[in-house]
Amino acid sequence: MTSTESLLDRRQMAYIAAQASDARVNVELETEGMTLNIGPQHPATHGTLRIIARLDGEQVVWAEPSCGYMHRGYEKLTEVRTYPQVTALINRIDWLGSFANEVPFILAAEKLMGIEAPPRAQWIRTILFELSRIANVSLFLGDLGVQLGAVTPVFMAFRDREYVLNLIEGATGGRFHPNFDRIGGLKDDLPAGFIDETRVVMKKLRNFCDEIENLLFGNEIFQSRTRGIGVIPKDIALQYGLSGANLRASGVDWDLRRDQRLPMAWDKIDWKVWTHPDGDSFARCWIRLQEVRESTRIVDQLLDGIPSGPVMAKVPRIIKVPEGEAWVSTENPLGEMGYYVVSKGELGPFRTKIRSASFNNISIVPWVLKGVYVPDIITILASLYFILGDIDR
Amino acid sequence: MPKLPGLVKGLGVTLNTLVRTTTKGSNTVQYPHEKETPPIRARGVIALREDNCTSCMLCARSCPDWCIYIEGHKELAPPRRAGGKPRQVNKLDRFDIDYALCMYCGICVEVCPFDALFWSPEYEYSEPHIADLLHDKAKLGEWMETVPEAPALEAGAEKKGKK
Amino acid sequence: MSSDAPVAEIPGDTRRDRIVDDLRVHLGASLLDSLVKPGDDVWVRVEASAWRRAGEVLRHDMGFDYFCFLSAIDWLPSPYGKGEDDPTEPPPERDDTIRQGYAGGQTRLQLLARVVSSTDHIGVNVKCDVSDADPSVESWIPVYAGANWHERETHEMFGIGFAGHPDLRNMYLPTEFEGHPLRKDFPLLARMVKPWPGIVDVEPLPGGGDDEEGEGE
Amino acid sequence: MNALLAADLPYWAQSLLRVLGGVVAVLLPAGTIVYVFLFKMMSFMQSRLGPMEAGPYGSLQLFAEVGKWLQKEDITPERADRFIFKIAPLVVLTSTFLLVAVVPFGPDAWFTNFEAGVFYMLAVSSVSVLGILIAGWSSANKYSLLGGLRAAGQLIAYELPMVLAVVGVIIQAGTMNLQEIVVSQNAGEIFGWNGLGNPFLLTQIIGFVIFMIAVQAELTQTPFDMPIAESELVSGYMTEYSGFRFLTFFIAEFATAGVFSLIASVLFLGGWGIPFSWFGWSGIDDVDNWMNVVGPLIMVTKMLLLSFVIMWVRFSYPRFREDQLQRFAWKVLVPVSLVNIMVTAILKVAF
Repeated sequence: MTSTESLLDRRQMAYIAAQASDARVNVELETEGMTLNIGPQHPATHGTLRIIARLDGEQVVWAEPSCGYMHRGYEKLTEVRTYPQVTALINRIDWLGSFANEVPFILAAEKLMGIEAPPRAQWIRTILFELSRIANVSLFLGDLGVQLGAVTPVFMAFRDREYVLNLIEGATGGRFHPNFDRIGGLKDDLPAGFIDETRVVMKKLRNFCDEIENLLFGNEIFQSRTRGIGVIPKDIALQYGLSGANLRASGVDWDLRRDQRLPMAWDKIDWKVWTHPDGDSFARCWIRLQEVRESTRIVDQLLDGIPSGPVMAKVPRIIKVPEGEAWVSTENPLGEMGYYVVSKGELGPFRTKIRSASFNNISIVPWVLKGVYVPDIITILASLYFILGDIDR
Repeated sequence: MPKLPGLVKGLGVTLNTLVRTTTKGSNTVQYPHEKETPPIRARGVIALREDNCTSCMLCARSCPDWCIYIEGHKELAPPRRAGGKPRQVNKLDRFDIDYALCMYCGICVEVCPFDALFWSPEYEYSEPHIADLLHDKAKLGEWMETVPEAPALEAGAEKKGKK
Repeated sequence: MSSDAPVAEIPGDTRRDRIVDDLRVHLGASLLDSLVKPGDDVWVRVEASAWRRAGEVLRHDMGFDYFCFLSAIDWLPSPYGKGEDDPTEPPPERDDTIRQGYAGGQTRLQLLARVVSSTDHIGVNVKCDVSDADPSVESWIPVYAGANWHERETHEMFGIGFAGHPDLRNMYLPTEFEGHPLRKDFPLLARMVKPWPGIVDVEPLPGGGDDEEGEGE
Repeated sequence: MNALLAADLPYWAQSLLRVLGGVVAVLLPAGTIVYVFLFKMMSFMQSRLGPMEAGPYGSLQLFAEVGKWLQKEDITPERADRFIFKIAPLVVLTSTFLLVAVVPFGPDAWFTNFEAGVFYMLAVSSVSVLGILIAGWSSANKYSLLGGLRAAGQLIAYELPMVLAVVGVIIQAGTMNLQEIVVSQNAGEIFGWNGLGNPFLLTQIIGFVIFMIAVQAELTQTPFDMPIAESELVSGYMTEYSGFRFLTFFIAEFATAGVFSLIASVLFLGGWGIPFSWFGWSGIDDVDNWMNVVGPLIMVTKMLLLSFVIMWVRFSYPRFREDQLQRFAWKVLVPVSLVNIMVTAILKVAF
């Protein structure tokens, strides 16, 4: 641990020194600054994020993301909706990993009601959760290529994500917005044939990961573009509340799937949390690649051990959640996603604070973009991985 | 094994895909000419079995988007048993779903206590005019033909699937 | 660098009780109230004047180095309900007594922040009353740099000021937007512009009849 | 072509034929590359089929695209330097036409055949830089400006390795005339064995690789497409162009790819020729007349082969960063090509 930490420090020191020397050269040259407005409509922002950057030549002096182009006011909307309606709504926060959005909210409501889903429901939830992680992050891996100029990976990602979406659609009825999770369990059981199909798809996904690794991660150009770019040290990452792969890439061994007790099936199987000491863009991307692989393994193990039984606990037909407050967060594809639910014993929540991963992840952008070059803005944004719906909510 | 440079490996991946696509065919579906069958549970369009609807308003009230419009009136129906009193039943006058607003959450289908609403995987009903996306009860009734049987459940499931 | 550590045993109440005790030692009377749910979570409420001090203590002295979120709660019950009233009728009577949640409170607006320790993964929910007259506290940015955007959002949505925040511009809404949307007395216009389709009921039989409704078959 | 037709055609007709030939020689490779590689091969590499609706297997897609572009409005940004903005794509395209002028397609099938062919080729290929630079500048758009500046920096940096890579060939052939370079390759022999002629690919493999890398950079194709860089600069210097003018850039891009492939095949792969020993020819004067028909076909085959490589690399790699590219050009390519020249010169003198 200590050796890697000192390694980390050396890397950071070298990085900072390089930035400082560049800055000094620019002071000597006395060039005039320019403001570049990246977005809101820009191919690199997958969504409508706008980044205002003061440039000196091609070097960023100051950058500030400006979000809100996709603000939908979910926290306000949840206040006028009942619990089942909120589930349908929060599907749309991180639209690439929708099922994973439902789980923490449902868990929070279940916590307030003091009930727990039956084991079979927990296992199926975990399977679908990991499937949505795979669907989400595999698209990230493809998109990463596009951001760096390689057009092919994104098509491979879309090709193989399709299989996962088909699985999710087959089980839940919705490709993007499953709305399958219910307080007390699941809407329905899995359709016949799901397990065998999933096994085949998981093999395909592992193959996809190998392809991406060969095509992109092993590529020397890719490595030279991402290594040492956008280094985020551990304590800065924690201060800004980075989570998920972004945090683990900075060397923090923390995965909410492992490190908290949730009524889910993760603790019943054998899997591994990946971390990387570097904290640069490459580390973040690499962690995500490994996590997709790990997720396919998790799903495989879960398929082996689904217990039989009901998928719905005994809950009243009209759900009223008792008064109280609950916080539940899970390790979503983008990072920690949590809901702080305040209930007043009514049909719907009194207030829901949605703590989405991307909001925190992207709030570090002004810090991390200082001193980088314009092409690195794109690399860093891509590696931080955000989804606009998840920032603006 | 000597390590191949990543640049060469990358070229190998694309060439491999090229060969696979030319020999084994592509992964895309030429949509208007060939169509994929959506899964049985796919939430394509909502079908209405009018006979079952009692205009109880549950679906309209639980719709998060407020996109279901129901109007109905009460009328007298002939008694069920001979010599009984005439029954008072709800007659459905209007049942509209505005698919321009609908977000396909399926809550209405779930809450319906009388099995009047069903999901159909049919998806080809886009319209050039947004107003045409308001399906009235006749059109919703037509979708009933496309509603499939509920799928069999995976091993270990306890109850039979409802719909 | 990766580890296969088994699921860590979450320490029980003693650990969480100790958090409250430690905080009381550091903050003294500024710690107004607390609630520990064994094996679940901790809530503490501090005085507005001690808001930043609480952050410093939590981060520097107690090891809560991970900033999770910062937001606020408006405890006023919504004067508009769920927007499902019939616009033709007079609005129904609504209970407008303010009842605060865990760890109590005196004011309508309450700040809520959560910080977590990255080593033992235990979090603390910190609450703080902010007065209606002058809803303002000291910014947490010097303590947790990540509080920046969260404070901007809270300022925009609840109108709570943060002294020492460098840039309280609106994040989501236009600069000239008036009002604070997440306050309960801010109407949700989407639910006002058209009446709820659920208001309509089945028209009764002409002439009326008190028979029970027909059972569905 | 000149010698073939000079006898019975007046000068104006010759000139007309040359212009038409040039247009064909530019548009044909462009069209082929776009259809075969950009539409089809790229799609296959991405497990899809590419255009399928316009014509059988989408073969008329190209015409559909051209038709679509021609219909589009020709937008000039309000603050653009109008004249320069409008002329820029034509400058780029002109450079392509000038390039194709020296490429020999057969023993008599050439547009011009002059002694300093290689020199001329290297000179006019840099004209496109001017077009790109003024396009980037005159668009009055920051992205375009950045793209134009990047393009200028990059094209100048890669001009040098390209020149130096060709010098090896010139030393070996002993001439700067492209026609004679072709002949010297096909009439040559490898240690007394003349079954393959002596394509300079074998002796100048380093030069060939450097030349192809420089071509890739010159064409601003991935991994050197920073001037375009859709994901950062939103197509760089082309951002503000629409309709016909964008089409011109587009044609120029792919036509230049084709023409550079032709030039590379002339310099390194033996051009239009087949090893002369197969038919017992000893020099250009012995070559049969039918080579004027077969030669262009051979050229097209080689062009497709080389542009396949260019496109293959383009679809597989991510892009460099501008400073990495400059470092690569000046610290790797230039020294390596200088060493290559030195070794070639020494060996030339030695043998």
